[in-house]
Amino acid sequence: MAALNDEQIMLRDMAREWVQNEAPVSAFRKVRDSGTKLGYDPEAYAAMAAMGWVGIVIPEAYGGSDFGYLSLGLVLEETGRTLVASPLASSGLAAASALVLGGTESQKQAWLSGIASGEVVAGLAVDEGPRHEPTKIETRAERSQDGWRISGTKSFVAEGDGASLFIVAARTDAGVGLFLVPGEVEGLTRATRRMADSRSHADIRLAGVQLGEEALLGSEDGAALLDQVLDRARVGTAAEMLGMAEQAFQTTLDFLKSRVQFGQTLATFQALQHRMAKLYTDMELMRSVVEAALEAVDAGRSDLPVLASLAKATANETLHLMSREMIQLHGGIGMTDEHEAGFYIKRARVLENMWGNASFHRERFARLSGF
Amino acid sequence: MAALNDEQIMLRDMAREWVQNEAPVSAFRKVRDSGTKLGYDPEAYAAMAAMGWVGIVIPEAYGGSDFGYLSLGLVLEETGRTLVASPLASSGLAAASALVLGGTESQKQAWLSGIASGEVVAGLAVDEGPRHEPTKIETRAERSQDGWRISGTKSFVAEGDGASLFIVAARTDAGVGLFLVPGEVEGLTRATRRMADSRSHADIRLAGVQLGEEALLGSEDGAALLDQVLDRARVGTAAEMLGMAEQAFQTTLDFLKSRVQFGQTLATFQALQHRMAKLYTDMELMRSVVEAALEAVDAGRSDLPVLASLAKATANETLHLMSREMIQLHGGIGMTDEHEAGFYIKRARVLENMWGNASFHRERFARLSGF
Amino acid sequence: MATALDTPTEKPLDAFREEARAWLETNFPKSLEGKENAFLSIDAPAQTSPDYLAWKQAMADKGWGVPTWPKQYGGGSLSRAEARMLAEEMARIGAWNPIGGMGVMMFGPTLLEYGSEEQKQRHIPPIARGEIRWCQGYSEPGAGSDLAALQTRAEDKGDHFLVNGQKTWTSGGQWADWCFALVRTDSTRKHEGISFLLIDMKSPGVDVRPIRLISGSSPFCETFFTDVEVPKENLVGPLGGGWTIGKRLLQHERTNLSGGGRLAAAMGRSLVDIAKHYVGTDNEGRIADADLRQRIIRYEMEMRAFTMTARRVMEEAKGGGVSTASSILKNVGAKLTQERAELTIEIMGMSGLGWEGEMFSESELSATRSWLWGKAVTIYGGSTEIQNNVIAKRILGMLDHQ
Amino acid sequence: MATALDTPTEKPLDAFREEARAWLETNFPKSLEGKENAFLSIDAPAQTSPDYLAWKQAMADKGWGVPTWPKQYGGGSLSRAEARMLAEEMARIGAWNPIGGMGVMMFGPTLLEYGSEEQKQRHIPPIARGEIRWCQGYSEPGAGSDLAALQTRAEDKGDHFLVNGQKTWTSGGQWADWCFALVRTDSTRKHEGISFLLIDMKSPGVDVRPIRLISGSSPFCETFFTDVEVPKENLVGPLGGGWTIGKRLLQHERTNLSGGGRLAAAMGRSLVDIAKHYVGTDNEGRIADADLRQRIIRYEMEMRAFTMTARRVMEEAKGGGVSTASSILKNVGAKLTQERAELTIEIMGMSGLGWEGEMFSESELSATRSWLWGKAVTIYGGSTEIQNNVIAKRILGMLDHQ
Repeated sequence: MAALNDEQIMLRDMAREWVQNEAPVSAFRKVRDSGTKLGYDPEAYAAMAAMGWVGIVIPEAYGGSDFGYLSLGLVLEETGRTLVASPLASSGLAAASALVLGGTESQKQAWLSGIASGEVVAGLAVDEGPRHEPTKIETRAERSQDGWRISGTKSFVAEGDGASLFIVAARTDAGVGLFLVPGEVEGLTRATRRMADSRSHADIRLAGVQLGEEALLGSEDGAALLDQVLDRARVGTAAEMLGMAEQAFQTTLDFLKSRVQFGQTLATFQALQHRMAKLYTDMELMRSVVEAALEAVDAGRSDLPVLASLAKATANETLHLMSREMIQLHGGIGMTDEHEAGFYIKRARVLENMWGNASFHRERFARLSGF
Repeated sequence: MAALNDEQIMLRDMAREWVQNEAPVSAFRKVRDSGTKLGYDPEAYAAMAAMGWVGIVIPEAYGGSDFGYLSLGLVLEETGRTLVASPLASSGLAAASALVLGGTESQKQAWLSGIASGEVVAGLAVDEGPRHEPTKIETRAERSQDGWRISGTKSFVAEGDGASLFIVAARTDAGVGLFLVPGEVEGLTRATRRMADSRSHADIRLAGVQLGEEALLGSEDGAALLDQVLDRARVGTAAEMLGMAEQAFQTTLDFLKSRVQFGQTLATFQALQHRMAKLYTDMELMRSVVEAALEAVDAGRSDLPVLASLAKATANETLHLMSREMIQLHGGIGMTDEHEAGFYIKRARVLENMWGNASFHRERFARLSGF
Repeated sequence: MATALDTPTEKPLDAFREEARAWLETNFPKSLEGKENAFLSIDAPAQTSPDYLAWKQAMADKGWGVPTWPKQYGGGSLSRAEARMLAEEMARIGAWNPIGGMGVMMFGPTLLEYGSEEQKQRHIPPIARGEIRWCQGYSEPGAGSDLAALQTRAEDKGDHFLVNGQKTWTSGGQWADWCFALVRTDSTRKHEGISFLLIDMKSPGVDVRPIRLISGSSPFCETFFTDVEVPKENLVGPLGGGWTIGKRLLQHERTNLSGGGRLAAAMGRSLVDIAKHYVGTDNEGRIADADLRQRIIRYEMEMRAFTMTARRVMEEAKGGGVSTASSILKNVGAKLTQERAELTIEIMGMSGLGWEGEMFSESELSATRSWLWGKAVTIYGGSTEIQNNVIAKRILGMLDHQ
Repeated sequence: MATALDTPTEKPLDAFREEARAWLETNFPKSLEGKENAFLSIDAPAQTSPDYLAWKQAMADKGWGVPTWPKQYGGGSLSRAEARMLAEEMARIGAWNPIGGMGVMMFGPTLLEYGSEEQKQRHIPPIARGEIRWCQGYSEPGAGSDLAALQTRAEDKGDHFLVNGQKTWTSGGQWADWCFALVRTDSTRKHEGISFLLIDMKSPGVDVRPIRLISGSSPFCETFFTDVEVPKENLVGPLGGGWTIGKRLLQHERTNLSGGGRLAAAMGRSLVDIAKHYVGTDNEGRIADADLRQRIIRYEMEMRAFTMTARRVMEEAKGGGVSTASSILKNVGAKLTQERAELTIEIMGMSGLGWEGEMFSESELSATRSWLWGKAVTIYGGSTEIQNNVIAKRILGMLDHQ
């Protein structure tokens, strides 16, 4: 555990308590079984916003607390444990980061306090296919007389069904820029993708969407801004995955300690002990890289890209293995929908894909490291 | 075990018996401790030749038995078990294959019976650096009035110290050709490489070596012949590695059954049982691919290149792991020179490099398979 | 990619091969070409198309659904060599065996070995004709891998047994006509207290509840037995002899399951093709993602090694029967099935995680479901861990008493 | 490659840092820059160059060889923060600590905790000055990982113990002055029958035979004790209390060994540089062998994760002492050490398997030897298997009594 200050410890404890009491895995099951397209329980999200979690990386001037990314990571870790379904990562982390990093005063004023309060749900719309490829953006943003005209399709946008604001990456004459696109603007249509994790994902079609000058976030050549935003999203996702892996491990460990086979609890079988020891070791390493990346964001370190790729690649590998072992070590019961193991593996694979899979980040790590 | 005919079963049983009685690991230790540059015991090799092993792939007309590659593989597997030090693979397999496949009648007559009888020891000289790169040949063979003039340096030639004939790959105007270069010809010098496996390896320097017309084996554009020879060498090496892996496994299994720790034999610890089960499984797969490749040579299958790369890559991976586990599972005793575990891992790494490491063969497998 | 050793080398067309070829050409409906559902017998209710029914009828009349079983029980009485030729000829034209399921794969061979003449005459022919579906009553909630800890009781009531208890993981229980079950007839002894009993699923007191899996499907059930009366004639083998028979049946299961990896490979496009489609290739024709490509190479190599091993084991076990290598094949086949499924959804990216709806192609949705369903293959039929125990103890002799 | 979190962020130069910097500049001989032998204390006899001796003398006088030990026993009495600054300043100029070995790493801290005042006064100062070398008398031929099965007897003879038995894996036994040993003083009880004894290696009856390793070197010995008389004052802690003390010492060992991976990385060139040299790069600057490159990437990533974890554990264990994470660090560090060595020789190809002679460069020969020697790191100091038992049982509580 990184060295936390008192406020961070309080925040984490509060998050842990709320999650365990108010949003256990059964809460996620309820959301799923309700069949909602929204993918989360608005009341729960309102409660999270009321506790200040959605504004953690937003400056106080715009209704946030400016507690930093390590703090937000602590909360995401806790909500990850029980698979809390909410737009916290999309809206409170990814989209908020884009506005904080690239927004003008008036853009910040227009959107940030709504995001912090939970009234605005924002989503980051970058990819245009099933794989994360931020260099392959074909959506066009063309200057029109009174602003911008945007055309293209964004795929698998998280919270795409419920978001009232999209941060859209589009190609400009100068490179790639980020644009603020309200969810209800004319020419924007959504197509829901019902996915294995039962959360909201949608393709967003922009058919010549007409926006004003103030839609552009940062400069027309915003590739650097996009990178910064993506790295924050990656690190936040890794924090959520850390919580998931830890809970998956704990649930499995508890099961092994309680299940009796051949007159022994499973926990006493040495082959299983060594597998659990290996998983536990992997998770210690995972925690280190995730916390280091979160701290790197707060410290403004210039090597954040390397650390973010290290964190996301490691999180992917570890949660991948952990989610497989969770099912295998539970045996038959883990195969049933009645058990939660399936929830973890389904969500795990979605997050593994989000903002770059392990191959993507290993390649990026190596290139950034000069080999 | 592949379906063997009666002669093959007899051959294998004879090899097994001779190896266990006449050439156990202690015989290799004796060769090593003698400090010989030759790297093997000439008397033992003479015995092997007398039993007909060196002529197994050589036609009867030239003093061999023409029993085929599966048969030779069976012998190499048995000699691999106890690390028998001999030029069988270099001379009786690699070099003999080159002559059988590419030689003219007079070339065969000149050399093959000597190889079969063990009087001639031949080596295949292809690589020019520490990695196997048969496409990177810079040794030049130029036409001179009365034949060929060859210049260049070959590295890490197995049996390079004792060989009386080298099959040398050299660049011609038409491509790459193979040349028969007697060991004692003028302009040829040898520099011993003392390596971890205590066998003979040497760099061979050819300083304008002058040879007659009859030195060329096959055509001046002999890349296809070279490939065929190399694939045979690869498959034979894989067979030797199969034997090594099996003996390493057996020795380790016997140790685990005899060693008592915490009042139990190590063999009863489940974590070790599962590791041994995994190794045993790996070795069953290894046996299948090695035998399939040997049979493919005998059957003249056109997909031999794919099967040879599959066999060598698999042999590399499996023996690599097995040789590590042999030391680890033996604990301290396996770290001592007194024990044989060190012999296996040292020889394993040399053979892993010989005729292409796992990376080389995985890449080749994929390219040949069209991806 | 060529399948090398998988393709039989050309053989002389002997008389039987000619007969088989001609018969198949006449009887196999072209409309069914390649339409086999690999998980047919447990994953879904029976097919009912006219072509399917006609094909099944033809195969049943010929006895070729169970080609090596004796003719007197409705089999084909073919030699193993002939059966293989038949399989080759079927594969050649995309034909497939419409008669399968647990009755054919597991229960039939076991009953042929241990059943009374009367039992064989009654139960084997309907299996051979594909008329009766059997399910397996082995696992119980409290006894997972430790099968012998089972608690379902069968009390001796003179002319019948009275069965009470609960089974779980009854594959296809909701569609099955009969159940072969391990029941406890003596609670004082663990293994020797177990008997092998045949239970009519339509008997009063049998209640079946499908179990929903993480893949969304429900191929298994919980089966409850409440005061179910089972005639004494339905006991196979001696009272208390069920463990031996039950284990033998599991060996048949394992031998069949070990084909899993191969099965997976046979289903749908090759991984390489999927990768080329979703990821693309570089200017040298290599799959563009180098990291992914390395893992595909390893998968393809191991798959080849597995196929070769399965063939080798089959050839070595000449005289028929069950090889000791079945545990190895089960583990490797199961691992490869899962590996392939994980690679497939990874290659497809977010598209490989679709659950339903028209935003995903059929093959994408099926990739998701197969991936999840495939998590079972290292658990059922003796988990990977149990097989490793078997390898270590039975094959390698890593026991305490040395 | 930048080492990111390994490089300390800039801190204000406080008084101590300035003092250390100035002192080091005056006292550290430039000729010794970077010449540290990581395995110095056990792998070879002591160095004897004048510069080395002067440097050692200076450090001994200052007490900085054991910076956090109390001044009264020859240490530096530095705080942990100061000791860290000192280490940083040394690293900055390529300086290194000439005082090390088992006395510093393991025995000293243990004696400081469990020794009598008299024992500390006698034994700690020579360790602090690097004058006395200690070796470890723990392992025995019949007791590998099961240390408590040890048989070397120490009989109570009134004013002395009479020691008989055989130890093995005595690190640096041939160069050691003293041995700290676990001996059996009561054969009726397993753990409670063990005592912790200090034995002068020059005592009559002590016989040492170097063990030749697969790497060709002999850093360990077999040590035979035949009627060796050991004064009673050399017993540390109570009679029969040796197991507790011995285990504590092993924790120190593990904590030190866990730095192994880091150590390996500090030795010689980076893997990436070696690969670029031997394998070359493609036109995008990537290591040319794609398969190898993927494995180097994974190694580099895990190495970074390991370094970060070691740092995190150190920071969390604020108050000093031994962390429960030591088993984890030991295992990962050892694995990475071996991984790096295997990758190194793979990259070098045949050149990475040289044994001797001028056909190989120094760094190639050293790669071979380090690779082989490195096979020990997952065995000694509590094997990987033992550490996994410790993690499962002590940290995860996977015990029977739940």
